Amino acid sequence: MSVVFDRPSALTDTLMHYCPGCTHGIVHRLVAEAIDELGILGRAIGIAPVGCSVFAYNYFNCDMIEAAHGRAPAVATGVKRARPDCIVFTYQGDGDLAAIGTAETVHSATRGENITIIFINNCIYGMTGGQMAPTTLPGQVTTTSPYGRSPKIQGNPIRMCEMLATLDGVAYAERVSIDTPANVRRAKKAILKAFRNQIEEKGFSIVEVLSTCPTNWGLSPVEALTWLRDNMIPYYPLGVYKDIDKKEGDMK
Amino acid sequence: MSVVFDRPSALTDTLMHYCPGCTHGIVHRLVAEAIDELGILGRAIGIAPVGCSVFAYNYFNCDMIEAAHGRAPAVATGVKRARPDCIVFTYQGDGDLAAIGTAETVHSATRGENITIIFINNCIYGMTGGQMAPTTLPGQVTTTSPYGRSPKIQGNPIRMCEMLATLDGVAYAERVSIDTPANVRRAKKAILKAFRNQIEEKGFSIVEVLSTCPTNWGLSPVEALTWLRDNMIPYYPLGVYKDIDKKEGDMK
Amino acid sequence: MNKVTIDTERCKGCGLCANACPKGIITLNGKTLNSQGYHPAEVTEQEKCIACAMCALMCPHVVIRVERDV
Amino acid sequence: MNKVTIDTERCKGCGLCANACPKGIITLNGKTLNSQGYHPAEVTEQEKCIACAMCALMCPHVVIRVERDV
Amino acid sequence: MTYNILIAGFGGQGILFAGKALAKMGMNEGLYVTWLPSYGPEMRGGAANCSVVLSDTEIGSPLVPEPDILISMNIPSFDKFTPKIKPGGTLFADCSMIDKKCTRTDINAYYIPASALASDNDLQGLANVVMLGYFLKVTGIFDYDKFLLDITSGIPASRANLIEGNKKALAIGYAYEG
Amino acid sequence: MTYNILIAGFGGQGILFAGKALAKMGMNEGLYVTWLPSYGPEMRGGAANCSVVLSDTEIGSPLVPEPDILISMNIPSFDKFTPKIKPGGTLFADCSMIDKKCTRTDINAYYIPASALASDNDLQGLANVVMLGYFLKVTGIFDYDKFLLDITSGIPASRANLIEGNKKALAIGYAYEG
Amino acid sequence: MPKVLMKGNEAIAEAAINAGCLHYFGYPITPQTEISEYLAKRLPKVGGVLIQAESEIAAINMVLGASAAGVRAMTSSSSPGISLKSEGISYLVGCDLPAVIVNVQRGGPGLGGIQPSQADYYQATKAYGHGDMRLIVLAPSTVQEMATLTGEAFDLADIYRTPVIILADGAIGQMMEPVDFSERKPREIPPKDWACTGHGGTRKRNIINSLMLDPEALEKSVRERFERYKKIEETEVKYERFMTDDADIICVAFGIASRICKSAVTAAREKGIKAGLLRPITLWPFPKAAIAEAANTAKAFLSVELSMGQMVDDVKLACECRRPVEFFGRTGGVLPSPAEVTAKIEAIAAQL
Amino acid sequence: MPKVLMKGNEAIAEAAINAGCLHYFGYPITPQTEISEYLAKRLPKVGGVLIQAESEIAAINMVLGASAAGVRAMTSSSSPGISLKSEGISYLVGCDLPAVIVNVQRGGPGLGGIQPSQADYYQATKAYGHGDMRLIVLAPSTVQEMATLTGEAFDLADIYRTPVIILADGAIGQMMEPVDFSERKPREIPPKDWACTGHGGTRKRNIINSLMLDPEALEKSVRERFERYKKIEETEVKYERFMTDDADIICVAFGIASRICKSAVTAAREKGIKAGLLRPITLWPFPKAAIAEAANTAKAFLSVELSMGQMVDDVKLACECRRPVEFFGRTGGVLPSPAEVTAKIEAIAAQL
Ligand SMILES: Cc1ncc(C[n+]2csc(CCOP(=O)(O)OP(=O)(O)O)c2C)c(N)n1
Ligand SMILES: Cc1ncc(C[n+]2csc(CCOP(=O)(O)OP(=O)(O)O)c2C)c(N)n1
Ligand code: SF4
Ligand code: SF4
Ligand code: SF4
Ligand code: SF4
Ligand code: SF4
Ligand code: SF4
Ligand SMILES: [Mg+2]
Ligand SMILES: [Mg+2]
Repeated sequence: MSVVFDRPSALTDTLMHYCPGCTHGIVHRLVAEAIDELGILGRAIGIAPVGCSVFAYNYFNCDMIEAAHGRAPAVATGVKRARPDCIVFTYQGDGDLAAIGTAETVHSATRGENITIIFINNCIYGMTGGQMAPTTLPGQVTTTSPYGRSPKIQGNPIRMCEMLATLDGVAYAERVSIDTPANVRRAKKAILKAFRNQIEEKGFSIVEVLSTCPTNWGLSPVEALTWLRDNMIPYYPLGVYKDIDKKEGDMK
Repeated sequence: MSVVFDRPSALTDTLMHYCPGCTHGIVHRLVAEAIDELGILGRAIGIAPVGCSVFAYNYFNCDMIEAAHGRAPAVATGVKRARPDCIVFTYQGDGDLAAIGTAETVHSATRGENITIIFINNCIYGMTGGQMAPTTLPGQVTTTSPYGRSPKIQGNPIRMCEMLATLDGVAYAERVSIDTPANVRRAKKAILKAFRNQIEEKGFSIVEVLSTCPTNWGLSPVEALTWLRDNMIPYYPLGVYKDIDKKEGDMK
Repeated sequence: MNKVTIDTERCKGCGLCANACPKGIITLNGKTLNSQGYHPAEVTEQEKCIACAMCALMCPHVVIRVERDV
Repeated sequence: MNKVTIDTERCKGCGLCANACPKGIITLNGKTLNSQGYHPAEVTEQEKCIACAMCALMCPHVVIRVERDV
Repeated sequence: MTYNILIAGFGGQGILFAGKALAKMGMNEGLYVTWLPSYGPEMRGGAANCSVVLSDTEIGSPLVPEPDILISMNIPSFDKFTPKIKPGGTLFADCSMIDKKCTRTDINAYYIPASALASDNDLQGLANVVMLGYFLKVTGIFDYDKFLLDITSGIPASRANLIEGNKKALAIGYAYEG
Repeated sequence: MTYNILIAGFGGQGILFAGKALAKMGMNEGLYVTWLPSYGPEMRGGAANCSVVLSDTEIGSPLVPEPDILISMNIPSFDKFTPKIKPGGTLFADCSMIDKKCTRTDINAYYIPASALASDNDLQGLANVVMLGYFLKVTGIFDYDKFLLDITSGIPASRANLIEGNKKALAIGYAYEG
Repeated sequence: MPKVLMKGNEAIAEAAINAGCLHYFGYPITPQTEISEYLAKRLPKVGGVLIQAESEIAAINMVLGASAAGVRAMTSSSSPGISLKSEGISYLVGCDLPAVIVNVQRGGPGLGGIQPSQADYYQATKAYGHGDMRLIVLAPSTVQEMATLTGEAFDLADIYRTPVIILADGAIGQMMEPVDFSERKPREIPPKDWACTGHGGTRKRNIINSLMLDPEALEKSVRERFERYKKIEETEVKYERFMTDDADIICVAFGIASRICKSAVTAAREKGIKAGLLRPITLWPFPKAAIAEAANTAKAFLSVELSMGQMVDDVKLACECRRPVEFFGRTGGVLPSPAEVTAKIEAIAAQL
Repeated sequence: MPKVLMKGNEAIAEAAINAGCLHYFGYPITPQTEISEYLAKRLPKVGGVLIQAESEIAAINMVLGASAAGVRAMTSSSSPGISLKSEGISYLVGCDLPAVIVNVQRGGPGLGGIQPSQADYYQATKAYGHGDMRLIVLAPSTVQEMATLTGEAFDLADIYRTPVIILADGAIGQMMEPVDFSERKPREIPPKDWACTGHGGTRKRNIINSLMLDPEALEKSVRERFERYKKIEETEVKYERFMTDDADIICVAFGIASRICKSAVTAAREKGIKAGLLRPITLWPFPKAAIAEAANTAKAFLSVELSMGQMVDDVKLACECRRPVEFFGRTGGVLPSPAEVTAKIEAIAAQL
C-alpha cells in the first residue's frame, strides 16, 4: 500500500478548535504541507494572529509567536530582520490583516519584507462572533451590519491583492480559494510558491485564500462552500495579481 | 485698476511659519481660494495634521480641528458623520497620511467617506527635521537613511494615488505639482474639483500635491523646485488616477 | 483494495469529505456520536474507493488518511 | 500701469517670485533685512510688469498683490 | 429565599435561553434576578452554561460555582458540575443524553429523557423547554401558567407554531413522571 | 567657579556650534560642562540659543535662564535676554547686527561687529568664531592656543580651508580692540 | 416604564441612545461587542450612525471628530483595545472634549483572556495617556447602573468637557439583570459654543487643539484643567456604604467585586464579625473623604479587587495610612467566591 | 577611554550598541529623534539594522518580534508615541520578553509641546498598558547615566525577561555632557533558550504567547511574573542620596528635576536650612525602604516634579504618611529654576 494522503508532519497532533467545516483547517494543512515539502520546518517561525486562528501556535510544529491583533507583519519584520535565515510566515484573518493591521500589511509589503503572508478572507470577523469585516460583501448581513452592508453607510469591501499589487515591494500576490479539491490544489501551489519566494529572497509574498465561516454565515459547511463560490469569487476574482517572475500579460 | 491677484479671504492674516520657499504655503492658498470660490467658508471644517502644517488651524479662516499624527481622516469621518452638511477637509503630509496614518487613509477611502483630502508629498518628514518618509525616493539621503534610501533595506516608496485608486470608495484621486505656475493652476483645478465632489456628495476625493522642503533637502527654494521636477515627477507621475466621472480611457 | 481511514474520534462531522467524494461513498453516521458530540464521517463502500484523496483534500481537521493498493 | 505690491515685512525672501517672473523684474534686495531677518523681494521695473501674476501664483507666503491697469 | 441555579450542556441545546426564561420569570415575579452566561470562543459548538440567581434579597455575586440546583444536559457538564452541587441541593439531568446516575447521596437527583421526549414528539431543539416543564413541577418555584405565558409572550404571532411547540414541550416535561 | 553662559541669535549663525566649542573645551580642561540647546520647530530660520555651563563642581540645572555671560548675535535675543543677565555679569553683543546699546549699568558690556568683521574678511558664516575669539580675550577663561587646537581638531584634513578660516576668524576676534 | 431584562452591555447601548448619543464608533472585542451589535440595530432607527472603525485608534479619533463637531459620541472596547486608545484619550483631554469611553475589562496583560477583570484600574484612574491628566471614572456594579451611569457619564462629560470612562468588566457586561430606563435624571448642559459646526460667518471661528509650543501657555492650560478637576473632586464623588456605621473591618470594592463583597460582608456579620463595605462608584474622583471618615471608626480596611492590587494604594492614601489596609484579589479572569473574601475578613478579624 | 561630549539621546544610542543591541525600530518624534538618526549612521557599520517603522505601534511590535527571536532590541519615542505603544508594551510583558523602551518625555496631554516633562510618571510606573503589570523604570539624570543605565537596562531586561523603560526627558535628551562609555559593567545573562530561532529539529518548539483563556492558568502566569517583580523589588532598587543624613527637609526628585533640586538644596544649606535630596534612579522598583528610613530622621519631604504631582503619591506611600509630603512642580515643559525650589524649601522650613 502506498500512502496517497496523510497528515503533514508540520502539523502537531493537537485537534484543531475550528468549527465543523471551517476551512481554516484546510489552509493550515496546506501551509504545513508546504513546510514539509520545502524541508524548512526547522527554520520556520510562524506568527499567529488574533482571530479564529489565534491558536495557530498550537497547530504548527515550528517555533511560533502570537502577535497582537493586526500586528503580525510587524512582528514578522522584527523576526526576519533578527534572523534572516529563518523562514517567517504570518497567518492572518481579514479583520486582522485588512482592518486593524492595514498599515502593517501595506508597509511590510512596500518595504518588500522577505516574508510570507497567508491571508484568510472569510468576509467576517469569525472569532468575535460574526461582525462586519473590511471584506464583508455589499448587502451581507452581519451582527454589525444587521440590515446588510450598505456601501453608502458602512463603506465598500476592500480587495487586498489588487491594492497590494500596486506596491513595488510585493514580489507575489495571488488570490485562491478552497471551495473545491481542484481549487485546494491551486491554493497549495500558491502557498508553496509564496514560501519558495522567501527561500529565494524575492521579497514579500501574499496568498489570499477565500475561506468559509459556516458558523457566522449561518450556513452548513457544504452550503458555505457554495456561498463562497457564488458570492465571494465574483467579487474577489481568483488569480495572480502580481508576480515579479512574470510579465503583466502572463498573469491570472 | 482691477485686482488680478490677492490674498483669499479664507486665509487668516497670520504670517505662516513655513520656511522660506516651502510650498506648503502655495497649497494653503489654493485650498483657501477653492473655499472662497465655492462659497463654503461658513460650513467648512478643516483638520490639521501633525507635520509642518500642524499650525494650519492658524491659517484657515474656518473652524479647525487639530488631529493626532496620522488620524486626520478618522477625525474627519467623525466630523462628517456628525455634520453631513459641513464641508470637511484634511490637510496632511506624507508621514502623516502615508506612514502612521495608512490605515485611516485607506479605510476612509474604501468607506467612501464624503470628505476632501489634500495630501502634501514632499518625500521627507519636514517637521521633525528631515527623516525618511514613506515617499522618500530610492537613493535619497535623509537623516534616517544617511547612506541613501536602499529599497533592499528601507523598502520602496509608496505611491498613494495609485494604491488608493484600486479602492471602490474613492471618487477622485489626482496627483499634481506646484513646481511651475502652470502646474499651480492645474493643482488649483484639482483641489476645486475635490471640494466640489464633496458638495455633490460623490465620496472620497484626494489630491496629492508634490511639494518641496528646501530646508531638509538642503537646497535653495528655487533648486528645490527643480529637484522636485527632475526627481519626484518621474517617480510620482502627475495625473488623474481615479475619477468616477470619467471612463478609464479618459484619464491622465 | 484502496483504503481510506477516518479518525472518527477527531472528526467534526462537517461533511465536506462526503460532499467531495466523487464516488459518493462517505456518509455522516447519524447514529453514532463521538466524544466531541459530533456524528463522524464513515466510508460506506470501501471497495469503490479510487484513492483520489478528494475527501482528504477537503477535510479541515486532517483526520483522513488515504492509501492506494499497489 | 500694472501694479504689483509685495508686503516686504511678511516676505521671506525665498525668490520663488523672482524665479517665476517672465519679465525678470523681481529681485531679492540683498541690502535690506526685514524684521524677520530676511532679504525681501522687490519689483525693480514696475512698468514692465504684464500683470501675469506668475509671481503671486508662486509666492508661498501670499504676500503679493497684483493689479491690472484697465 | 435564594436559588442559585446552574444550567449546563452543549452549545445549541438552548441552555442560555432556558436560563433567561427563568430569570425573566423571576423578574416578573418581583424577585431580584441575575443571569450570567459562560462566554468565549471556546464555546463554539462546545460547552455552554449559565448561572441564574433568583432571590428576594439583593444579589451579590451572579456567578454560581456551587449551585443549589444544577440542570445538566450532557455528560461533560454532568461530570464537571454534579460534584459542585451544594449538599441538600438538586440535580436535574437529561438522561437521554447522560447514561449514568449521580452517586451522591446528599442531593436530590431527578432524571428526565428530555431530548428523547422532545424528538419523539417532533419538538427538535426544545429539550430545554421539556426540561423546564419538569423543573417547574418538581420545584414549584413558579406558577405553570404564568411561566407558559411568559416564555411564549416574546414570540411574534407570525410564528404561532413556535408558540405551540413551546406549550407542548413545557406540558410534556411537566407531565413527566420520573 | 561656575560660568552660566547663554548664546543667542538667529538659526544659521552658528550659535549652537559656538556653545559646543566652549563646552568641549571645558570638558578637555577637566571641568564639569553642560550644553543645552533651545529646540523645536519654531526655530526654523528663527531664534536659536544655547545654555552652556562650565563649572568645577557638579552642575545642577543645565538651563541658563539668568546668565553670567550673554553672547547675543541679533536684536530679538538682545532685547529678550539682556534684562536677564545677572548683576555683575557680562554681555557680548555683535554690534554689526544689533544697532543699540545696553542701558544697564550693573553689567559689563562688550561690543564687536563680529558679522561685519567676518564678511569683510571673507569668512562668511564665521561671525560666531570671531565672537569666540573676542570672548576668549575678554574673559580669559581658556587658553587661546588650546582653544584653537580644539575647535580645529575635529575638522578633517581634507577641509583644510575650513581650518584656516576658523583660525583666522578666532584671531580676528581675539585681536579686536573694542 | 416596566423593567426589562438586559445584558449590561446592552443596557449601556440603550442608555446611550436615551442620553441622546447618536454617534458610536467602535471595533469589536470580547466581552463588549454586544454594545456595537445592539447599536447597529437600534441607531439607524433613531437617526443615528454607527461606524465600525478599522481599529480602536480610528474609533477614538472618530469620537474626537464627532465630539469636536458638538455631538454626543461614544466608543467602547475592552482592555487591549483601550490601551490602543491611549494617545487618543490624551488628545481628548488636551482638547477639552467630552466623550464617553466604555472599558469592559478582561484579563491581561497582553492578549490575556476574556473573563472579567479589574486590572485596568491603574490605567483608568492614573494614566490612560501621557501628560498630566485625569478622567472621570465610573464603576457600575449592576446592570441598572450600567444604564444610569452611562446617562450620567454623558452629562458629566459635557459639563466638565472631559472624557468619562465607564470601567466595567466582563461579568457585568455579559450578565442580565432587570433595568429601568426611567431612572435617568438628566442634568443641565452648558451650550457647546466651542464646537466646530461651521461658523456660518456668524461667529468667530472655533479651533479645537491641544498643541501649545510655549511651555508657559501649555502649563496654564493644564492648570486651568486641574482647577476643573478640583471642582469635580469637590462635587462629583459618588459611593455607597453598606453596613459601615459600626464596622470594624471595611471592605473597599467596586463593580463586580463589590457584589461579591456584599455577600461576604453579610456572611461575616452572620459569624459575628462587624464587617462593612464601602463601594466607590466614582473611582476618580476617589471617595477619599468617605474613607478618611470611615477610618475614624473602622479598625482595618480590606481592598478587594479582581487584580493583583491597584486600588489598595488609593485606599491607603485616602486614610493616610492611619489604619492597616489589607488586600485580597484574584486576577486573570477568576471571580473570587464570597467565601474566599469572608475567610480573608475572618483572618483580619482574628488579628485585630 | 576618553570622555566624549554627547547629547543624551546620542549617548543612549551609542550605549545600546555597546550593549550589543543591533536591532532598533522606531518612528521619529521630537525630542528624541537623534537616537534613530545616530543609529541610522552607526548600525549599518556594525552589522546592525535600523528600521524606521511606519508607526510607533509597528515599531514596538517589531521589537516584540526581534526580541522573541532572541536578539536585543530597542525602540524609543516621546510621550504621545509611547502612549501608542501601550498595547504592545502590555504584550511584551504578557509574553515575558525583554526589551528596552526609551521615553524622552515632552509636555502633554495630547500633542502638547516638545519641551521637557516628567508627566508620564504615572503611566510608566503604574500602567503602560492594560492588565496587572510592572516595568522596570530607570530615570537617568545625566548624559553619563543615559549611557550607563541603557547598558543596565538591557541586562535587566534579559535577566528578568521584562521590558525596561528609560524615562528621560527633553532636557537630558537634548543636552550635551561628557560621557565615558567604559563605565559599563555588563552582568551575566541567562541563555535565551525560550527564543524563537527555528528549532532545527534539535529541540522542542518554542512558543511566545500571552493568550491564556483559562482564568486559572492566566492567574498563575501573572502570579509567577509578580514573584519575579518581588525579586526585582528586593534586589534592583537604585537611588542616590545627597546631604540627607542630617536633613530636615528631603527633596525627592528624579531626572532633570533632581539636578535642579541639587542646586536648590545647596542654596538652602547656604541659608542654613538642612535640606537634602533623595534621587530615585529606579522609579520602579521605587526606593521605598530608603524613603521609609529617611522618614525616621527627616521632618518633611518635598516631591519635586515636572508635572502636576505624580511621584508624590509614591513618596507618601513609601513613608506611610508618617511625615508631611509636600509637592512642587512645573508642567507643560517649564523647567523650574533652582530658586523656585529653594523658595519652596524655605516655606516648608518656616512651618516646621
Ligand atoms: C486590539 C484588539 N482589538 C480587537 C480584538 C478582538 N478581536 C479578536 S479576533 C477579532 C476579529 C477576527 O476576525 P478575522 O481577523 O477576520 O479572523 P477570523 O476570526 O475571521 O478568522 C477581533 C476584532 C482584539 N483581540 N484585540
Ligand atoms: C504619534 C506621533 N508620532 C510622531 C510624532 C512626531 N512627528 C511630528 S510631525 C512628523 C512627521 C511629519 O512629516 P510629514 O507628515 O511628511 O509632514 P511634513 O512636515 O513633511 O509636512 C512626526 C513624525 C508625533 N507628533 N506624534
Ligand atoms: S467562527 Fe467561523 S472562522 Fe471561526 S472557526 Fe468557526 S467557522 Fe471558522
Ligand atoms: S521643514 Fe520643509 S516642509 Fe517644513 S516648513 Fe520647512 S521647508 Fe516646509
Ligand atoms: S479517496 Fe476519493 S473515492 Fe476514496 S473515499 Fe476519498 S474521495 Fe471517495
Ligand atoms: S471532512 Fe473531515 S471532519 Fe469533516 S466530516 Fe469528513 S472526516 Fe469529518
Ligand atoms: S505680475 Fe508677472 S510680470 Fe508682473 S512682477 Fe509678477 S510675474 Fe512679473
Ligand atoms: S515668493 Fe513671496 S515670500 Fe518668496 S521672495 Fe517672493 S514675495 Fe517674498
Ligand atoms: Mg475573518
Ligand atoms: Mg512630508
